[in-house]
Amino acid sequence: MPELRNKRLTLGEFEAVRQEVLQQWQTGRELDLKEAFTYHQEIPRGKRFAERMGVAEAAGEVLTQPRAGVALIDDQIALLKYLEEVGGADLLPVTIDSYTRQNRYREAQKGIEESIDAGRSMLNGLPVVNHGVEECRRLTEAVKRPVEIRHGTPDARLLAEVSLASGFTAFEGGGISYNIPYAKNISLESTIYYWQYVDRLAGLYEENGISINREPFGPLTGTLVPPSLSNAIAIIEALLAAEQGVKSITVGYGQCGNLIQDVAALRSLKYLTEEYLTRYGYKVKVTTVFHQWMGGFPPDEAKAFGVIAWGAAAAAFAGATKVIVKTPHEAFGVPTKEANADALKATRQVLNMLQDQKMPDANELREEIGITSAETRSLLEGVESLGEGDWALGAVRAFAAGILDVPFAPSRYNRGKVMPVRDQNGAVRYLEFGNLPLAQDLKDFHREKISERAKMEKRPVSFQMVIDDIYAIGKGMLVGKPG
Amino acid sequence: MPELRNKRLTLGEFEAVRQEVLQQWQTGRELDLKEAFTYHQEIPRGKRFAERMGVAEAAGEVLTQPRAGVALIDDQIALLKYLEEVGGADLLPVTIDSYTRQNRYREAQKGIEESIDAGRSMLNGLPVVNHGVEECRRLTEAVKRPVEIRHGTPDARLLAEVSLASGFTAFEGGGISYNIPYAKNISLESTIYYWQYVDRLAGLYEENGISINREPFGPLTGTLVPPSLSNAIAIIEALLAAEQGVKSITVGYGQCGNLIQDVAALRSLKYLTEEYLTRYGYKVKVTTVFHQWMGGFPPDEAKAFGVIAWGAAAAAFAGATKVIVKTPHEAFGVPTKEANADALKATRQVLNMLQDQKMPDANELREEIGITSAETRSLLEGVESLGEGDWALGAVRAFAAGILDVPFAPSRYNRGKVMPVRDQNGAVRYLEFGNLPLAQDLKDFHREKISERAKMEKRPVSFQMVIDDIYAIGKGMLVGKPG
Amino acid sequence: MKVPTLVLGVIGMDVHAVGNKILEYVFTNAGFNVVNLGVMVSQEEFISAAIETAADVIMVSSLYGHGVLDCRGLRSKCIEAGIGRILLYVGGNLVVGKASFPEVEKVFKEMGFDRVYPPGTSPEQAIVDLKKDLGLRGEDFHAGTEK
Amino acid sequence: MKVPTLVLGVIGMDVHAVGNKILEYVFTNAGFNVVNLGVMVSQEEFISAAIETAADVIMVSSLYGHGVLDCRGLRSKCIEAGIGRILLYVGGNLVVGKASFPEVEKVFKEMGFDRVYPPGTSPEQAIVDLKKDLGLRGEDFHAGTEK
Ligand code: B12
Ligand code: B12
Repeated sequence: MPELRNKRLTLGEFEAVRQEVLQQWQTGRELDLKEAFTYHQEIPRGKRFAERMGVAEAAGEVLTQPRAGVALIDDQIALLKYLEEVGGADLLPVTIDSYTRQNRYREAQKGIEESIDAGRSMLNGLPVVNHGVEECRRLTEAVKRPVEIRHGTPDARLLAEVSLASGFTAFEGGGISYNIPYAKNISLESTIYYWQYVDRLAGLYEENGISINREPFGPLTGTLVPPSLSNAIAIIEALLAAEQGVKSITVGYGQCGNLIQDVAALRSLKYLTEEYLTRYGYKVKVTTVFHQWMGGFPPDEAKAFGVIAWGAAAAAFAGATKVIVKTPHEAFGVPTKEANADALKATRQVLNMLQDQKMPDANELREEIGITSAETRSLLEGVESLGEGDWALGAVRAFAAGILDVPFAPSRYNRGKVMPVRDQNGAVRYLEFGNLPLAQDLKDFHREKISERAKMEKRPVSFQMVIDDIYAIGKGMLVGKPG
Repeated sequence: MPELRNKRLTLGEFEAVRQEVLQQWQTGRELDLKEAFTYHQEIPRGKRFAERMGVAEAAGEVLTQPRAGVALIDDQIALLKYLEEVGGADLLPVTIDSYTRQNRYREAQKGIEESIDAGRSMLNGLPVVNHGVEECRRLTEAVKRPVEIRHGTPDARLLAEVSLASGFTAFEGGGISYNIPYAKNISLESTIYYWQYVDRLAGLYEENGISINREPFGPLTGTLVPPSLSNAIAIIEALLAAEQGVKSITVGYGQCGNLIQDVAALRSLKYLTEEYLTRYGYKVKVTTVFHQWMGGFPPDEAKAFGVIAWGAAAAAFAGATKVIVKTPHEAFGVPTKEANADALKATRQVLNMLQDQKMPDANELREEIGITSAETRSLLEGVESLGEGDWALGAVRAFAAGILDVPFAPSRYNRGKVMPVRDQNGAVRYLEFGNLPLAQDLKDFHREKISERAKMEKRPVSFQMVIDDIYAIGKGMLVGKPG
Repeated sequence: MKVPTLVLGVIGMDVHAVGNKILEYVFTNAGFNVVNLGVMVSQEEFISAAIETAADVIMVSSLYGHGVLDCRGLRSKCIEAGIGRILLYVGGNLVVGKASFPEVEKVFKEMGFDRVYPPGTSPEQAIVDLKKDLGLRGEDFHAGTEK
Repeated sequence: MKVPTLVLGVIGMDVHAVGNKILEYVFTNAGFNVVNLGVMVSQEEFISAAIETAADVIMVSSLYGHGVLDCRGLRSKCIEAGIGRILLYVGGNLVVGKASFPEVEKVFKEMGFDRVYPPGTSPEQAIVDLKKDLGLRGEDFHAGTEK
């Protein structure tokens, strides 16, 4: 691996790596970029992800997108057809299984076989690499809406090659957001490098007139991640992608649950992403995605509907371009198609009822936008200066130094010193700052908010309070109350 | 019937009428007020409605209450136990069947018999009068939470007698709100007179140390009723009840769907009710109820969950003391106990997640509160002056003159000249004012709002737009779009 | 060609007025002669209005769940009154609770109704059926449904 | 009395770290000696950690749905490694999709697990079972679950 730099890969560098990547599994050998570009020309406009997002953004629509992945192609086709027809999903997903995510194509193959034998999916997603381009094109051709690959793959280079060649027009992930929450032992240096390849690949499509939508994974560990942290990471990944030639980026945010914080976070994310991209001279179409609550869900399906509908309301008020929809089966397992469609319909109902309503402009909202933005800027400045102006280097060094630090992440390249907790109103605040480079007044703000809660609950702030918060939504609350 | 006046009935007047009322059905003959007062002393405090509402109000809780009624007592007991245990309902209802509502006790009796034969409820509610005190006490004793009688009965005198004697501690309705939307041929003069009796009865309990909660029916026809209209009527009924000695009143409002309007309406309702009661020297504990959307529902159950959850969110932001919960079966028929419990759970989840969140204080909200309040005051002034200071007379004359006029009401004592329609943001506005005594600037406000929408939709304002709005929520929207 | 006359109303003790107002508006707009009795209409009122106006169809709404109890015997009363062959349509939320519609339809067909509609049926559906049952063709019957 | 040792980890390619961190905290607070291997733990790692620390129990988490594929053979590997009688607990979202728990339990019991827990089981439940299976009584085992 060459030394990491936030610089567009040359065609030579790209081609050299590509030869290796395509060897990783037999389906890679058949890939032909030129042929893929030609293939993409034939994709109807309504099925191109970037285009659909742009139209929605202009019209002020909020699009719905489920998660969905099963082991076999025909089952996946049936599933997606159901979700677009019955569920009315505006955008479709292919969720990738966990073996593919770790490049364990052999285990994925075993999963395919066991699924055929068992007559039901034994994998938690579709192993796209194993199925290969021809089979996957059958899928993208069978549905009416744009389809995105959603996964969690630290090294997604071969997956990206197979996916884009198959006619998928959007690809989730990034070198940080698909490492820190999704891996244990892989260095950030490697994953950022792998994702430069993915972004460069998308950039090549772009240069050949085919816009590929790229989406950094906003929610990270999905569990009480303070907005400024996930926003800073999303912005860095947007900058890294833009450098490789990506032109359509959807930055994401996972619902925390307090409406003002959620609206503030998404608005701040949008304008700071645009600001930073512009500052570095990138011309990119930025849209946003709001994830319904990504942490532990209530096992009761009716209660889960409550969480889902409230997520839809927050997405509408935040003005997201799309919302990723959870399901009433969330606490148990991969949902049935019916549960998935039901969640899409409940979400659509709320989005429609709110489509002509705005979050009133209030001081509290402006204040929260101000604070989230100030924090995000501080984090980004920390990264920039550590990287001596290079965002790739900066990101690697920032995680090593704890200047970026994601709560509850499994990666050993993450310090794990930052600890979040909810304040009295349910907004997620920093309880432990670790090494985050936040100014004293910002830190004081968080401490004050948290001590208000401690006072109200008549108990000291402790890890027990954090645990209570982690369990809270699953137990029907937002803030984890004592006792 | 003596001449109608808003004056407390004397004991003599009350007693004279009582003798007649108790004769209307055999179960009335066994009633003994003194015995009933003694019986009420034994009711545990946690099961007293007024008390529970007071506790909730003080603690800032939002309580949940379903609707539920079946023909037979044992089935009703099982239903209510399920709703409190599985659904977690804080407050329980007994919904009365439609024959009892029209004092057709003989048809109700037939309904009971047919239900026994059919093995399922052939009535849309519990015929409390037919079952009588002894049976109904079995019911109130079997459950753990306070129980209210919910109905729609223009002449509810016998029903009130049987209900209160049975240990029910709250009674919905009023001389206007249980006539105009619920009857066709009964004069307002009679129903206000009937309800003076009901309120006097509650007053007598109150004077004997037993607080009975009374609840004017806020939503009226449940269909696009502009807030100032329903609020004015609720306040008049509160004044009428207070005159008869009622001390615990819950004023109600049916969700319109625009969050700002809904929050504004409920807040305005609360403070104007208190203001008017105080102005006339009544000491009353005022609490509020927010009804989840009362108009036509989507047939799809998942979409219905969306409507329900959004209603819960609006109730939480409005700061209601309780919320009346719809069900996913709403569009079809009386719900199963499971559907009812599911709606309660979804509602509770949203209420809890919002319990520590407030609607931010914004100009738009203050403006809407200002407008709703100004309109309500204008209507009330109109009624007061027509009645020459007497609210009972004023109400009768106001409806005759169209100074009060409820959209879509079946009563021929209602002019039916007022027509509502949604504005561009989904707030319900006056399209036709009929004879409502609103100042020009208020009228202009509505006209402007509506013409904004017409412009956006590129079509003239017409009854078709109103029809589109009536169908809208059922079709998954809030504002009825053309085409 | 004579404009067909429809007698409209909500039967029994039922006060649901909103759908009834819409039906009146839409059927009138579609060119029918509509006699709307409003809510809380008894079987007798339906029949005498139908006789008085020489109506072609009686359109009964029942929303509140007591449809079976309220509609029973309407056809035989029509026969007794000498309008035994009048078309009887019924719609709304005909029974208590969420029920399987084919069963509900069967019950009402056995009671003598010609057309039975599930909850939330749009008036346009009824117009299509009316034209079929009354033998109306576009040319004869000028008002469209779109007016 | 010797403090019992638990080896904790999330098996296979599974990275769900949140529950694992809570289990470590709660079991430690309850007085157990906890050896937490974190996420993405292979069968071999579980077994060598158990041997190294002379553990009493191996507590496997699997959240992501591949539990059956990942856990198969763990008991026989334990036997081969000479710790055949070690207690094996497993919990999480063990299979893909919402499944009937008794069936899932049966599958894992047949694989040689002593205790199998449904989604969302609270750690306190496991502590009760641990005390039973390890023959601990309040007096012997001072740390409570409430600390
Ligand atoms: C947060 C989350 C994530 C985060 C995880 C971040 C991180 N690194 O930790 C992110 C977003 C990264 C993620 C990724 C994925 N996830 Co995930 N995730 C969740 C979610 C929402 C909450 C998990 C959680 O943290 N809960 C809170 C903790 C406290 O509870 P817990 O994990 O259940 O653990 C407790 C108990 O189960 C119990 N317990 C656990 N193990 C054991 C063992 C024993 C012996 C005992 C006694 C008790 C016990 O005690 C714990 C503490 O109380 C769950 C759904 C849910 N539960 O609501 C899905 C869920 C677990 N994820 C799922 C899936 C499929 C995935 C993905 C494959 C992506 C996808 N296809 O959507 C990837 C997996 C990547 C990988 N290789 O593992 C599925 C699993 C499906 C199934 N089993 O059928 C779930 C159930 C969601 C769903 N319904 O589809 N996920
Ligand atoms: C608004 C409403 C009320 C308002 C009515 C105000 C008024 N006076 O009009 C109020 C709040 C007062 C009310 C009261 C009651 N209601 Co109500 N109400 C509703 C609600 C929410 C909407 C009805 C409505 O206006 N829809 C909009 C219009 C446009 O649609 P529609 O009425 O369905 O009519 C259309 C079609 O059905 C069709 N149609 C109707 N008739 C016919 C006939 C023919 C021939 C054809 C072709 C078509 C057709 O065309 C119409 C126009 O598009 C419905 C549930 C729902 N649908 O979501 C419950 C509902 C009808 N009510 C119900 C009940 C039980 C009652 C009460 C008894 C109270 C209670 N127990 O909760 C009382 C009844 C009092 C009485 N004596 O009638 C039940 C009926 C239960 C059942 N059948 O099992 C329902 C279904 C709610 C429920 N799920 O419990 N209600």
